[in-house]
Amino acid sequence: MVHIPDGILPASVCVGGYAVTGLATWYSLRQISRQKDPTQDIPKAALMTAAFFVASSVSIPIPPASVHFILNGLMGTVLGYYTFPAMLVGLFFQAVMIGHGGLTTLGVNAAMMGIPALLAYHFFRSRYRLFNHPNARWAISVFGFLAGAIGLGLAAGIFYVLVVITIPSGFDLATERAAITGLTLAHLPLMIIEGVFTAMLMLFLWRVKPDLLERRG
Amino acid sequence: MNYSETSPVKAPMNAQNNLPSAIVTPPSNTAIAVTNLCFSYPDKPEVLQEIHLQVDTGDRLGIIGHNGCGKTTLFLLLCGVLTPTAGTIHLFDEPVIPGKFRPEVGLLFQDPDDQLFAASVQDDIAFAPQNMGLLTEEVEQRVEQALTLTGMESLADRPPHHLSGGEKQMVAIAGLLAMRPQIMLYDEPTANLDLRARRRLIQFLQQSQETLLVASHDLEFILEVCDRAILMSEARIVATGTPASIMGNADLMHTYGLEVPYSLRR
Amino acid sequence: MNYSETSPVKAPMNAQNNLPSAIVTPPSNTAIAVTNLCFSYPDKPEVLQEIHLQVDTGDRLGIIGHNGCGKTTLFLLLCGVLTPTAGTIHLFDEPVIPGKFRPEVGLLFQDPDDQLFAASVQDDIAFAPQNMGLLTEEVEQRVEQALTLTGMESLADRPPHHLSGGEKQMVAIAGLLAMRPQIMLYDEPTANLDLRARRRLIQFLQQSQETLLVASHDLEFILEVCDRAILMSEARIVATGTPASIMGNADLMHTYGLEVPYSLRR
Amino acid sequence: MRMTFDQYAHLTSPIHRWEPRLKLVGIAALIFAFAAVSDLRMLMPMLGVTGLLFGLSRLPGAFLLNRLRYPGYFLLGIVLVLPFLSGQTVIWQWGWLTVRQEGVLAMALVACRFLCIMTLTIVLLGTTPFLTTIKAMRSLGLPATLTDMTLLTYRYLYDIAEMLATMQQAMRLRGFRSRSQSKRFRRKDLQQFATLTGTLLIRSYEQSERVYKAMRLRGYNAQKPNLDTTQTGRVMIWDRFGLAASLSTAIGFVVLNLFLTLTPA
Repeated sequence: MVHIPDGILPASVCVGGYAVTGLATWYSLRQISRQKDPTQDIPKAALMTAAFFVASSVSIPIPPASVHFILNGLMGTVLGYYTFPAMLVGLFFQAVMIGHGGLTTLGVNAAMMGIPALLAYHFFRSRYRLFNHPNARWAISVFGFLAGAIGLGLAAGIFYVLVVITIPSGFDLATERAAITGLTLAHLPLMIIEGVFTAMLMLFLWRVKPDLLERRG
Repeated sequence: MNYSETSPVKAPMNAQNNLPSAIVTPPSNTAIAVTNLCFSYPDKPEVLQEIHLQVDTGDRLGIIGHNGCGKTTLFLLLCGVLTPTAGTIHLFDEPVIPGKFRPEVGLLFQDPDDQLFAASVQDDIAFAPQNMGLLTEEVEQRVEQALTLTGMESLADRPPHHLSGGEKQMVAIAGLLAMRPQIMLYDEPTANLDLRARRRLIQFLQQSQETLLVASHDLEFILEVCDRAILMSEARIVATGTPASIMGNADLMHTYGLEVPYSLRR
Repeated sequence: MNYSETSPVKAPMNAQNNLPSAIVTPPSNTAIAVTNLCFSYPDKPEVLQEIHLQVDTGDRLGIIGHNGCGKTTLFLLLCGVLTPTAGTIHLFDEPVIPGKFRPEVGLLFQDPDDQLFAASVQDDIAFAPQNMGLLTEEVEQRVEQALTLTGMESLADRPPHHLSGGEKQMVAIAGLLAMRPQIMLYDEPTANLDLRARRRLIQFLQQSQETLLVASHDLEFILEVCDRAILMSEARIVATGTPASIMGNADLMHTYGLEVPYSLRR
Repeated sequence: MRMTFDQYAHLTSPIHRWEPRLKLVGIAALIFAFAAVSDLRMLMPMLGVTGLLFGLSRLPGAFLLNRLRYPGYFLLGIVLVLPFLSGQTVIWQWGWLTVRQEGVLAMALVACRFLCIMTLTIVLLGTTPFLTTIKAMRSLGLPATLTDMTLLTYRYLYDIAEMLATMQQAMRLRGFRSRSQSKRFRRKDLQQFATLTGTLLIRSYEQSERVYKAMRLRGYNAQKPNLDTTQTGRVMIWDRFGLAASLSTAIGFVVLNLFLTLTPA
């Protein structure tokens, strides 16, 4: 869910998406090449991309339905500057292997997932500035929850803005705005579940492998 | 409780039973009865062909053969992960239904990392009892018992991920024992152990009560642990007997590309 | 080209040299010279303590000891992945600089999946020669030669993912051989092999030309492949000698929790 | 998860023989030109060009249908409301159910664009071994960091998927309820999925550290990261002709579409 397929968006939006993603990726790669050893994190980012791809394919039964988590909040937290390159690569494989998204919408989808991911990352790190005990259990839980919920909520919001505004329709602006708000709010339960799941995951990672969450200074 | 005609039963122990034996299902001591079992993936050569196997309660059966001879597939069929293309499998006279959870059989994977994922050793061991719907006290009791049996008490609060290879394996075993299985399947249990952990595992298995099936390339290990062995090659069972009689038979071993273990050489 | 005083040199072969030997660095046949090597992670107990080791060109050295005795750490130090906390390491009289690529040493990892990272077998083998900046023809020639040496010609176009465990390992070896290393380090090479693949590896190693270091729990394997052995325990080298003299010494082996291999028992 | 898309890359057809870099540029140009189509009168030519290329590629029709099915359902889920909600011209009414012309046309436009772009994507990726496609992208200027990440992700995707499958199997063998069996949501279940996912991430992370070591020990470095062994084939006259034809078709579509939208019928 939350992948825009081919054919829906007009070419200008697709090109715009590539422009945003291209710029973000270019900036990320430039930051990466400034590191002491820029190759060091390539295998890490690549395998984590694969792992996130695989993890998001797990269908989790929440009766009566089942959900897939998009985990972009966690992905931003774990990958930092590699988030955009990782989104590009991961979404490329999702598009060509299982038909989630598409080649023309790759740029749009990467921006739609990547920007909230980076915001979630900065948000999760902001607890270092805000608290004396940023790694207390409750701090990780609360901020993990919010990072996950923000990641999904923003992505869903962008998704509906793009789809509702660009699909040729006879609606007026007010109707469209109402539709976007309504559809995004309909994601509240999903945001809560994604947040809870992300918080659980972060607590687990913090306990077993803290490097994953805090290696950048 | 259907009772397969083809599964041979040794000495049904229904002496205490006064009814005519023809109309009651005789309680048997057959732990595993496999009849005419075949398995293959679509459009691939057979992985298992016409396997007949009977394992009695308390038997310790070693399975030897090269990678790809079908050992792991046999284990996955026995615990209902895979569906046979033909043939039947009964555990304690009850047919194995693919996908159905049978706590009486435990499978130890080759890589313990594949079966450890909780945040602490005791959470991991509690996983199966909790899924079985047991009460909290019962779960705790089983966890404690499994920790004692495997000698892992001191590690109860640690994340399994931080343990050494040998410790991980004992925790994985503990996680299975908490189901109180009657049959344990061990897939290459010594592959990643050093000599000390291997020796500990041998002593542990020699004292364990379950019916054991052990697939291993470590022939000396099978000689020490098992009282029966089968040799598999290209999807079939090609020899059955005591471990020493099979592994000591130089002609047989060479025919199937194996080597007589040093302890049996003169 | 500093020449460590403490590394003993056997018969420097500079006969063709006319200059007074005091002012030239004598070419030596010492492949590895390790002096007073120590290693530990911050705030952790020592992983290696005061290791002295000299390995001559063409030697085949087996390293035995339990998991955690420091074998893998020693290998990682020898190829410059880790930085020693004290001591020096020279390969062919040239000090090992951590992080610097030395194509003359190849390390075989325990799990071949960790070192088959390219998308096809031949891309994988070509990886090192390309990084060494060789010309395309030279790269192709090395790939071909490595494939022939390991008998993997028929798999050149396959993705590593689909190979069997034994094949993966031979491809990983081929990827190292393409660097033309003079020293090969093997970390637990038989752990995941069946008997047939293990035998093939033994035959391969018996014919290989490089200086070998083999860390393994498979004592029989070391007996067949190596001509020298060291026994490590708790960060130190506790015994050196021929494999048979060390492994045949029941007192020594028992002291360090090991077992005399069957082939050496009477 | 079915994860192959280049199993027919070894057939022979004019598209298969097309030099990979030129094919990539040519078909990508068409794909973006099709994304720009907004006039209904362009749909038939678009379908025609797509059909022609798919026919030339000799890929099996069943393969195409199979790959279109899942994203097709997803797309329908998004656009199926259009005929009922969008537009003023009612063309059919039955009780409260109305079908409106503008909505139907909008749906047709989106569905056709989707069909054509997906089909061309499949033609592009299905007629070239995936590695060759990546190498072609690299020699067209894809940054080395992205190339290496793509190749490594591809290499380990299958391994990690297998790792997950094995762990899930181990969980089921210890009584974890499969999807069909669970009726009630338990917090504990979510917790267990979280530790499963976390373990998967940690194992992948640790493997990446070992992979990096192995790469460094075979000379991988910052100066010239190269997991790809770029050896592009020779460009023949027919390759250039194909590129010229597809580029001019793409430009033709964009120009004609612009012309048609500016001069309404």
